[in-house]
Amino acid sequence: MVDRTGTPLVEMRDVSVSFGGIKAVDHVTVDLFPGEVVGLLGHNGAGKSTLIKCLSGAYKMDAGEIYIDGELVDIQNPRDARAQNIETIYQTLALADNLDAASNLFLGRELVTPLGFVNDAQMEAETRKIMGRLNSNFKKFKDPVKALSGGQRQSVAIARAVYFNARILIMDEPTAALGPQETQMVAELINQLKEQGIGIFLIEHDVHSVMDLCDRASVMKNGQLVGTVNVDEVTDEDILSMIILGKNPEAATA
Amino acid sequence: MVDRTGTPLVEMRDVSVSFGGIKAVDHVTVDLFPGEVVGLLGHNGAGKSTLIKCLSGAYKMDAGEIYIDGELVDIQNPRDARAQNIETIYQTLALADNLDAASNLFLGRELVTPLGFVNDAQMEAETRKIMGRLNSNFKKFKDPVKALSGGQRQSVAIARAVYFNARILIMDEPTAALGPQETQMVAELINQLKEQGIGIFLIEHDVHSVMDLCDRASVMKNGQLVGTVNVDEVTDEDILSMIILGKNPEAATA
Amino acid sequence: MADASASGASTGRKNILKTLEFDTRLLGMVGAFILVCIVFNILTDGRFLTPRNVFNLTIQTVSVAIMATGMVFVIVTRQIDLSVGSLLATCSAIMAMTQTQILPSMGIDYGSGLIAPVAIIVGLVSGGLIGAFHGWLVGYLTIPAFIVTLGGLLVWRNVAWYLTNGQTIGPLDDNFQLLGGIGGTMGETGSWIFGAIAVVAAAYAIWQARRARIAHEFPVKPIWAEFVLMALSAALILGFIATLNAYDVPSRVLARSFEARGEVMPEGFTQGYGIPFSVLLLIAVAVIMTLVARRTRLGRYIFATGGNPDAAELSGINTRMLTVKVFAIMGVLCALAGLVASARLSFHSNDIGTLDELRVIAAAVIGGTALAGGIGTIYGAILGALIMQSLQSGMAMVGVDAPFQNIVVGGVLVLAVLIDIIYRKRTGDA
Amino acid sequence: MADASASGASTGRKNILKTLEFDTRLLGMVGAFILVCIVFNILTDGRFLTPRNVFNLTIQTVSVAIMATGMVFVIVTRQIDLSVGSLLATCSAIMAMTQTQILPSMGIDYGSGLIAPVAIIVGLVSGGLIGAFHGWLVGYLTIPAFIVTLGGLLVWRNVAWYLTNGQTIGPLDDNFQLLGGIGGTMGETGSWIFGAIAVVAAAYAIWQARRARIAHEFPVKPIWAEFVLMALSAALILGFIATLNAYDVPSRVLARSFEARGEVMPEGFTQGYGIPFSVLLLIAVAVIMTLVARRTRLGRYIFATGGNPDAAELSGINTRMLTVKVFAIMGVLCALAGLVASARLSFHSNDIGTLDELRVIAAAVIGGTALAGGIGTIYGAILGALIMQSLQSGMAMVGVDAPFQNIVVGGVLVLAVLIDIIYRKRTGDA
Amino acid sequence: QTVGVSWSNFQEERWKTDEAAIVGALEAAGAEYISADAQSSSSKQLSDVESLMAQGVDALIILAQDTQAIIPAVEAAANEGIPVIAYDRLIEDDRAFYLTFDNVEVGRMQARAVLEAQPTGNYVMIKGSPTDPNADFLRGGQQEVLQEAIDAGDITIVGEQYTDGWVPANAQRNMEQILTANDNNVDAVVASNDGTAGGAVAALTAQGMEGIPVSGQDGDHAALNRIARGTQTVSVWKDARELGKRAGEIAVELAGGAMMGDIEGAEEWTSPAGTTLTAQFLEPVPVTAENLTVVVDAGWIEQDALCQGVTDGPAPCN
Ligand SMILES: Nc1ncnc2c1ncn2[C@@H]1O[C@H](COP(=O)(O)OP(=O)(O)OP(=O)(O)O)[C@@H](O)[C@H]1O
Ligand SMILES: Nc1ncnc2c1ncn2[C@@H]1O[C@H](COP(=O)(O)OP(=O)(O)OP(=O)(O)O)[C@@H](O)[C@H]1O
Ligand SMILES: O[C@@H]1[C@@H](O)[C@H](O)OC[C@H]1O
Ligand SMILES: [Mg+2]
Ligand SMILES: [Mg+2]
Repeated sequence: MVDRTGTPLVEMRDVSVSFGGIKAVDHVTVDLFPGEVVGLLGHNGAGKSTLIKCLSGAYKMDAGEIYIDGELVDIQNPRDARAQNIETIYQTLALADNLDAASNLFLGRELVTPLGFVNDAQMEAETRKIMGRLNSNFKKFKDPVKALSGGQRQSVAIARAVYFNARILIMDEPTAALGPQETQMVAELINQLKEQGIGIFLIEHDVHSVMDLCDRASVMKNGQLVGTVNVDEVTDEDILSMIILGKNPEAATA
Repeated sequence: MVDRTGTPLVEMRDVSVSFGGIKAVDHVTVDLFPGEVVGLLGHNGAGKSTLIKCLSGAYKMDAGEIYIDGELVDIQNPRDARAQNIETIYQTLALADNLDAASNLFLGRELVTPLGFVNDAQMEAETRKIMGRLNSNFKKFKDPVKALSGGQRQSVAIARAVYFNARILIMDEPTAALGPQETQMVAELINQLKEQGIGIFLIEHDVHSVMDLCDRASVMKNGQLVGTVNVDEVTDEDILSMIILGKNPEAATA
Repeated sequence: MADASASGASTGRKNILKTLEFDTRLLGMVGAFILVCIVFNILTDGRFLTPRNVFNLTIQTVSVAIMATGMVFVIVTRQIDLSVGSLLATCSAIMAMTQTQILPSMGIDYGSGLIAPVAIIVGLVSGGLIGAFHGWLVGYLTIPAFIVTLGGLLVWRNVAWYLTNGQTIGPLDDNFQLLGGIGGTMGETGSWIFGAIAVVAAAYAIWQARRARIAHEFPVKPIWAEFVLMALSAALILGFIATLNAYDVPSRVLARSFEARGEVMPEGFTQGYGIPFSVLLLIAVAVIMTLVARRTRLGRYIFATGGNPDAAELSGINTRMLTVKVFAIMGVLCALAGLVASARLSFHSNDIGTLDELRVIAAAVIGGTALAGGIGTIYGAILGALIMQSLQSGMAMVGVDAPFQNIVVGGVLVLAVLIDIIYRKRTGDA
Repeated sequence: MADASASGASTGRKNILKTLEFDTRLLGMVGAFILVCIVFNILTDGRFLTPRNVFNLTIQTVSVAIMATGMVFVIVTRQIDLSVGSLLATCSAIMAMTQTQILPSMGIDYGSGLIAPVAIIVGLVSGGLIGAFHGWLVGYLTIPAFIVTLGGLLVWRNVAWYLTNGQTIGPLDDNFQLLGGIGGTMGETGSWIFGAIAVVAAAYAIWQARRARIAHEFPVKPIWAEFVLMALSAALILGFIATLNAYDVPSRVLARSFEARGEVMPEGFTQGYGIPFSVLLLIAVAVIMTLVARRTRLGRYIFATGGNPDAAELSGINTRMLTVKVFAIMGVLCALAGLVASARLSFHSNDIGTLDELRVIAAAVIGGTALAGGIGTIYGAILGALIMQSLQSGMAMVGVDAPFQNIVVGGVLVLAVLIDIIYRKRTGDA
Repeated sequence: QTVGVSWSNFQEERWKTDEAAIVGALEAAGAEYISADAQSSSSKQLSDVESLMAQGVDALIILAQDTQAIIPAVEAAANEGIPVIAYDRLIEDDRAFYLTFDNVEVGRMQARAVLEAQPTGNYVMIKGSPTDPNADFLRGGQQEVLQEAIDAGDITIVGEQYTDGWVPANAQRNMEQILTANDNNVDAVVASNDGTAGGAVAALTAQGMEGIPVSGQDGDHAALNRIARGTQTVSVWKDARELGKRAGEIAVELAGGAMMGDIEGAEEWTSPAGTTLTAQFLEPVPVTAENLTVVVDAGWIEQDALCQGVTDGPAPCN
């Protein structure tokens, strides 16, 4: 069981974001404790990606605050988020198509030789190691990622987020394009990271996976938070009805 | 039960495709009968997308033949495929980001007024109808699809493929980004189309969905065909082991 | 984009614009343009905004503006055309040679009514063919457009030189010269009639659009908004015509034309120019190109290809053929621009169109066309051409040192675009 | 891309190249270049490929090639710089004024050894600052680079005019002129020493790369392949130097230098030029820029930004600051190019660098830099500059009319790129 | 009174001097000066003239980019009764007053000076911009003088190139290639102005051939310095101050209502194309080592600038 007595690792309070007058995220509050996996669920366009992009620095909030370890932080851009040890797997993957897997994995944090030159050989070696844990069929280390299959690209994006020792990990539908075996490997990875005390926001449509992997689940509908539940206190159907009907099973709000 | 006594609707024989010397698809043969859903499975990078892109005209085969209704056809480009009534939902969605949903849906087949001008109002009306069947939350008819969420974009791509009365439908991971309700609606749609006698190639990683929706399943590994099975003659585990180990359950080859 | 620009603050003023469903994207640019005009007007003691100078500005803008509309298509499909100035020269040379050498040598003499139309047709066809050839090299042989049209820039400028043996050719046929600007205008009455027709057409278009929306049960804006829109467009059209009509033909020219008819000019007689035919041509080009862009398949495919070339190809669009068409249109427009430019000079000169490629591309880009493709409007490009021209002509009126004029033009150009960008960021129209 | 180009047929020849892990992308371009050279050599009765003309070609190429390397970075990040020719003029004017007016007025007299270095540093700093300013306008104010640098094109050309009051400035300082080309060369011995160092360095680099791969247990190519590569690069380097050394200093020049030393030239005495300092400068720029592109974070970020600007930004790269850096590098290189160009002329003239923007962009594009961003190589751009220059110089040697020259240059340009494209399609290196 | 000047471009060194002289003359007469730079485009020049007219000028001075394409501008001016002066370059319209140094004559002077210094041998012709009609006028004048020697077989033209945009760097490259193609067997260079001469001399210097006869025109300071150093033979000096001053004066007179024929020094002149104009021609002066002092005496250049780096040169640098 996750210990939720201390200060939360992350708290997003009353966050709102709108695009051209339409509220994509509407006064949403979520939190995350160390070693916890919080699932974010909701219909398509509910505002999940927009919400977490505020935490990762990709969007600026119109209103709301973000606390990390109880301290108010100001995240203006992805560099600020990285400085807070936040890593993100974006739904769009955000890979530079013309670079190879290793260059993408280390983008912005290249390993360098003592002379300050990038150390491609070492980066490739590290990439081979981590990819071995995620996708054993992966061989295409020399090709630009444009030449990879959808799932292979996703593996690269996952590897990039987990390689650096983040404290907070955001995963936006990380297994959408993965095969069954690869999905399994990611699930194992999530459990390992959890044990290391890392906090994870996991956006995921598959309710089974959410029940398996998450400690709590926050459900959004039309930009608003429907509610947050402890997954072991609710059933699949409860969560489904939260997603579809936007109805909160009164019994079990976390 | 699908009637598989006549000539198949589609037969891809001995297809090979290689990229820079590496075989992405290696002498693969698959077929599809009217009213049938054939699942294509395999690990990431197995060659599924590459295989079906030969049928949709996006890639040219290095070797192999395609028969439609028993006749050898020559598909050189996407226009040839459309002429054969083949519609495709690409894994990458293939949307023009700067156009709105209606323009994307009708791209290449715009509705026109008697004077030959594009009839935007009517196209929008039709789009509203079909989107109502796929994604009831969808409201963003005026925005360029760039401003849509991942799942909303996928809904548009699906709508585009099913709106025009195809005889052959190729769906490359159509529900990867969809929420549970939207996924359910697509499943229902597939069953309806099936009843209308349309043949569907469905690429899908979720073995449960494959068992639910498909009549047969063809599994690929490293570019080669592992085998094709009738889904009601095998178990989930059989298929999983075909995917992961590349082992054909001898009992049940279709 | 990781654009952190989601400002939802909507002011009251913006809401009125919203209700009118105004295309607010170019308001910043229009604002910058108005600012430029006002500043110049002050600097020139009110001489910048006289009917005369407005008239000058419009005819000076025509040639570049015509090409800029075609450049929008080229850039929207993610291509570029550096050869427009040279192609203009070749088409102009062809038209000039046709009317001064070829037709006369075939027995069609100087002064014949056939000369202008034949020369124009020959020019347009040549422009279209050369453009299509560029398009074929780009679309089918997949040579980058930059290279193809850079080659074209070198080749066609010098083909023009050879066609005319390096000589200035002219004077050109009188009818041909009618399209040059001040030499051919509609007169006051003609211009008012044209204005009335335009006002009715605009009102009808607005009404039709409303009816179509109602027919499909889409939301429509309040009826007063429609009327405000109609009134606004009528005011713009008629104001423009009134200005052009207010520019009087110089009395010597009038006196001469009375003399030619053997009459004597009545004391105090004046007559306004009205709309020049070349401006009429530009209006026609603008309307047709806008229709193509917005209401035809071709236009839809151009934008789709610019947005995502792969998606367009996968949607069954023949993007190669599309490239040929886009460059062919560009070629025809270069020929039209060459017609206007040489008619205005009343000669074909060797250097005609020099550096126009930069002006034309700049006009499109100032008008909001994105070099990355997929975005652009015809009226924006025309507005861009107008801004460039106003800067250049205005500076010539202010009377500072010539090299300094260029420095200011360069600086203000950047500033005008910056104003537009800031405006769009504010309103979130980015 | 819906590119239907998956031809897997691999011939024997190609396999050897594969084994050598040759960068085959530019072989088509090299082939086109060799073809151009051979044709000109025939047309000029063997004069084109003499050491003398090879020497000419290299020094004629330097100025544009230096800027082209910077333009690769600019274009790779999806920007464009139209101001390079004007910026070159401003930097050249600044350097000329510094050495002929400012320094002498500060008491540092004509002939002082300080003049050249100070003037050069002032020029480089100015170029860097102006470039950085462009970059700031593009990166931070988000004005399209096309507009910013079009403004720059107008502004800086005329700023240069003002700086020199419209006058030709010169003759320039003697040491400064050493970088102009033929006036400053390394001599035969110096060149051989340089060549030897280069050969050793190349061999060392190849060996180091192999060791790194072995250290990480990656597959390596057979040892004979490494030696073949080393031998090839040695042959290229030494061949080039032998050619430059084979161009003898004209006896008049030698006789004069003996005279100056109060000696008499021995009968039959000859002396080769060797590598000009300007070419040495280009080599240094090429090596440094290649290192930056391939082995530094800056280079990695430039390519990442070009491949996917959003991804780069999301990866924590400060893409705005990156834009400033890229334009600042471009500015410094313009100053270097201005140094070479004015030193070569031995004076600063008003129109120095006119139209260089086109040449520089063309060199980069011919060399395989994609205007869509993300792709490009430094050596490709230099090769592109060399091809352009060979065409122009070759035509001037053949002695045809300037207009016809331009037609041929335009046509061959397109053809050369076509050959390259066909070659790459064949080998599937697309 | 306001006088508008439309310049074709500003890149050659001389125009700065022309402008100063015009401004000086106008100031002296109490008139105002406004101007525009057509950046070598005849279309822009037409627009420029229209702008100047809209500004209310009383007289126009036009340095025409194109002799004919500028006619509509003259026409428009005539319609408003505004006098036009064709400055330095011909305008084929009898309503314009033609004030110039005779360009064909300039070409003749260039060739004459070179021919005198080098009566036999291999000649190279470095021409002006292919789009500037003056380039061909100059070339025509040069040919007139050289024709006899060519017919007699005394001289041979071994290379001839236009110089795109009069740009010295282009002239330099062309000269290098011609030298290479002829194995340096070149004895004299007829270059059409001082900028191109500078390019040619740079190419010659590289081959140790500086000192062979080279011509130019405009009296650019750098060129006069070359004459002092002995690397250029002649610069046909068109005293731009004189031309500019006259232009300013005539403009004020015409604006004041004077008839073109009444202008002092005006004459009837028929162009090669057959247009009869009122014209005034100023005398160009070929400046060579022999008469180098004239430019200093005239205050055109400081002796320091003229003699920079020269010791033991011709007067006044000795
Ligand atoms: N355009 C391309 N260029 C080079 N290699 C490619 C290209 N497209 C695909 N490949 C390679 O071909 C192989 C098959 O890719 P494909 O996309 O068909 O896989 P897939 O089975 O669809 O995988 P996924 O489940 O991840 O979508 C992969 O190894 C991939 O890297
Ligand atoms: N850049 C943008 N500009 C305008 N609207 C946007 C933009 N990004 C997202 N939206 C809108 O905001 C809403 C929320 O989008 P978001 O991507 O957060 O949804 P989501 O919950 O992640 O959906 P999915 O499950 O489909 O990924 C949607 O209606 C979408 O259309
Ligand atoms: O004086 C010259 C002028 O006559 C010519 O037209 O342009 C070049 C100048 O050097
Ligand atoms: Mg999302
Ligand atoms: Mg796939």
